[in-house]
Parts: sequence; structure tokens; C-alpha cells
Amino acid sequence: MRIKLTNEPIVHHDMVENCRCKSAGAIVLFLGTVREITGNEQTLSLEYEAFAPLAEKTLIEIAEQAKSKWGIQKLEIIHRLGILQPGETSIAVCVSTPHRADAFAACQQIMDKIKEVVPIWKKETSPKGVSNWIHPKI
Amino acid sequence: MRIKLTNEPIVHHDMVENCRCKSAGAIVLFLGTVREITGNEQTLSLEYEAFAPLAEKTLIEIAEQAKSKWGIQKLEIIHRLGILQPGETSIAVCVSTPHRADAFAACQQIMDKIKEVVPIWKKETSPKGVSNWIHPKI
Amino acid sequence: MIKISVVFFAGARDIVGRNRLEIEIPPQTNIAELREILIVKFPRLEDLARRAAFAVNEIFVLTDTLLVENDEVAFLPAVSGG
Amino acid sequence: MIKISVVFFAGARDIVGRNRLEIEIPPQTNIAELREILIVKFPRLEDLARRAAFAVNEIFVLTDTLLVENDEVAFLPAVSGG
Repeated sequence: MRIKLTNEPIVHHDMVENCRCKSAGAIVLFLGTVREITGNEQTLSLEYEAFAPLAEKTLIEIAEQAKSKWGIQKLEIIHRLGILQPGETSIAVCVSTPHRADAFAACQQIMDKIKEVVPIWKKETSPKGVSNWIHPKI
Repeated sequence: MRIKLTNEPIVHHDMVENCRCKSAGAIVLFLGTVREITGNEQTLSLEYEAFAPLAEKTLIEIAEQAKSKWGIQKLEIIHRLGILQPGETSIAVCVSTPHRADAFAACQQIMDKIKEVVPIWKKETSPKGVSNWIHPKI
Repeated sequence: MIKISVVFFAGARDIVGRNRLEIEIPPQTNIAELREILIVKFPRLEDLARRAAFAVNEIFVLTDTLLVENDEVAFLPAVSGG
Repeated sequence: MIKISVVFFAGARDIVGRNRLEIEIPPQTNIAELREILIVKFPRLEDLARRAAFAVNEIFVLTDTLLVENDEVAFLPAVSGG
């Protein structure tokens, strides 16, 4: 199990290979990528910031809960921080399980929880240079 | 959109990169891998065989339906044929969509349909050398 | 009589002992009737045949589909790919 | 009075104008009360504060948690990572 925050580009190939194992019949990799267009709004870049010690601790808790719930064999979560361009990977979650329904459910539930509780925020910069922190419940 | 049957190992890194695009916020990659142990049974190897022309046509139909249903931006499906060892990838499906729920749903539904209708079969060989074609409804 | 061919896959091919069978059937035979003909010829095929799908000339068909001269029927036992 | 520090992130930091604030509060102040103190000090923080989560010394806490000398409170506006 590898869980980390990083300022470096995320190497998804290695995450998948780390999750591959003979006891698993399914590997699901999720990548969140920076979308250039949302509705009529254009994004020039996103900047991610974390309360790192609590974010890491929270990711580990989410991972531990998912592991026991879904029979996960191997699991990796990497969240990118700093400034990202459209198309770049902001988060990657990879899980392996014996059967495929569990891999999909586990990966999706991990992502849902990350979006809900992990103390990481993004600031969006438009092509006009306007920057806004995104706080979805406001 | 790339859909193929192959006797070569599946290169998942390229599939993900081919699905990455600025209009997508989510990429989901599914890999089916050869499991060594199922219950008390051990698998030495699996051999996959296809009725290739109809399998390819059926995969394309599944892909086209999923594309319009889920707003898929890019999609790749590769199914391996021939003899595979435990841990190897037998199938890979990769999709990108603007939002993540659609990527998970699309990838999972594509896999479900492939398992149900595409004319591909596997033969399992045990460590004792006994081989059996798997026909799940029997 | 008309002449058609039937191609077999996976466990069905093992039972039949070959990939392809050329056979003569009465005109107006449909897939369901062909299936019975095959079961008579290869009784061990019955379990697979009852749950098989069929394609004619590489298109999936229903069992009421009528066969014509030179059709290539694919006998597709329950699939296990993925 | 006791001395604590509050750390701010993202939009909250922009409103407060800095990462970290050292403030003195009455003993037995809880998180909910601290939140009101912060809103009085920084009225533009109110929308974020009403929906913020809080951690003390890097552990998530409920708003009835009492603060003690030297606690480090993290003011965590609604998250948007992933």
C-alpha cells in the first residue's frame, strides 16, 4: 500500500504494476485529470494545496477502511499538489481485488470519500488571469 | 477509439495516454488479470480463443453504444488471446469522460457486456495438467 | 438438400473433434432444427447446444432464422472471455 | 486567557491574509465559539466558516471540542481536491 502527496507528475504505469498480483483478477485505475472546459468556463490551470499531515493521515484511513471492506489485495493513492495544466493528472487511485465488481466499487468509493473529506483544495485560474479557490459547498 | 484482439502483451500505459484529453476530467482503466487461485483451485495458465471477426464486431458495437450513452471522450478495448500466465492481463478497457461517475459506470458496463456476449472463451489448465474450457452457464 | 458449414469453438470443438463441419440439411431448416440435428450427430454436445448462441455469416441470429445454401453457421457455446 | 494558533488554507487564508494567526481566547472556549470569534474578527470568513471542518493538532474534531493552551487549530474550508 502506497499513499502519498507529491509535486511530481504521477506515473500511473508503476501504480498499476505495483497493484498487479496473482491473487487478483481485477485492477482498476482511476485518474482525475484537469479539464479545460466546464460548461462555458475555461480553465488555464489548477493549483492544488493540502493540509499535508492531515491529508495523508485521512487518505490512509480511507485506504484502510476500503481494504477490509472490499478485499483489496493492493492499493495505491497519489495526489498531486502544485500548479497543473489541462490534461495533467491530479489524482490517481489504483486497486486490485480478486473479482472485478469489488475493484470498481472500491476505487469509486475511495474517490468519493477523498472528494468529500481529504483536506486538499484547488484554485482555478481562467485564461483572463482570474483565480478562485473552489469551495463546493458555498 | 481503438478496439483490438491481440496475441501480444497489453500495454496499459499507452491506452491511458491515448484516452487522456483536455475535455475529460476522469479516466478509468480496467485490467482483467489471470488469477492463480480461485477457491481451492489453482490455475497454471489460461488460454483464450476468439471467433475473431464476430468478437471484434461485437466489441465495436458495445463501444459505440457506451460512447453515446456515457459521453465518453475516448475509449480503448484490447483483449489478449493465446496462453497467459497468472498475473498477466487478459483484457483492458480504458475510457475517459468529463465527470468521474460516468467513467466508472461506462467502464464497468462495457466489461459486463463483454463477459456476457463477446465470443471469446478461456481454457483453464491446472498444475496437474488437466485442461477445461470454461462455459459458465453449464 | 442444401449444403452448409458449421464452425465450432472451445468446448464444442473438442466434442466435435474439429473446427468445421460441412453438412447437408433439408431446405427451410432453421437454427433450432439444425441444433437438434447436431445433437443427434454428437449427443455430448447437448448441454452446450442448449445454451449456445448462433451466428450466420458472422452475424448473431435468433433460432428461428432459416438457413440457405452455403451459409456458415457459428456454434457459440456460453462465453467466458474477459 | 489561553493562547492558541489557527492555521488557514485556500480561500480562508486569502481572506485572513496569512497562514497562521496566534490569538488569545478565554479558557473553556470550544471550536464553535472560536468560529464566532473568527467571524467577528474577519466578517468575510462567515460563509466559509459555517461550512468549514476543524482539526486540532492534526486530528479532526467536533465543534464542541474544548481548546487548551498551545492548541493548533486548522480551519478547513469545504474541500475540492481529487
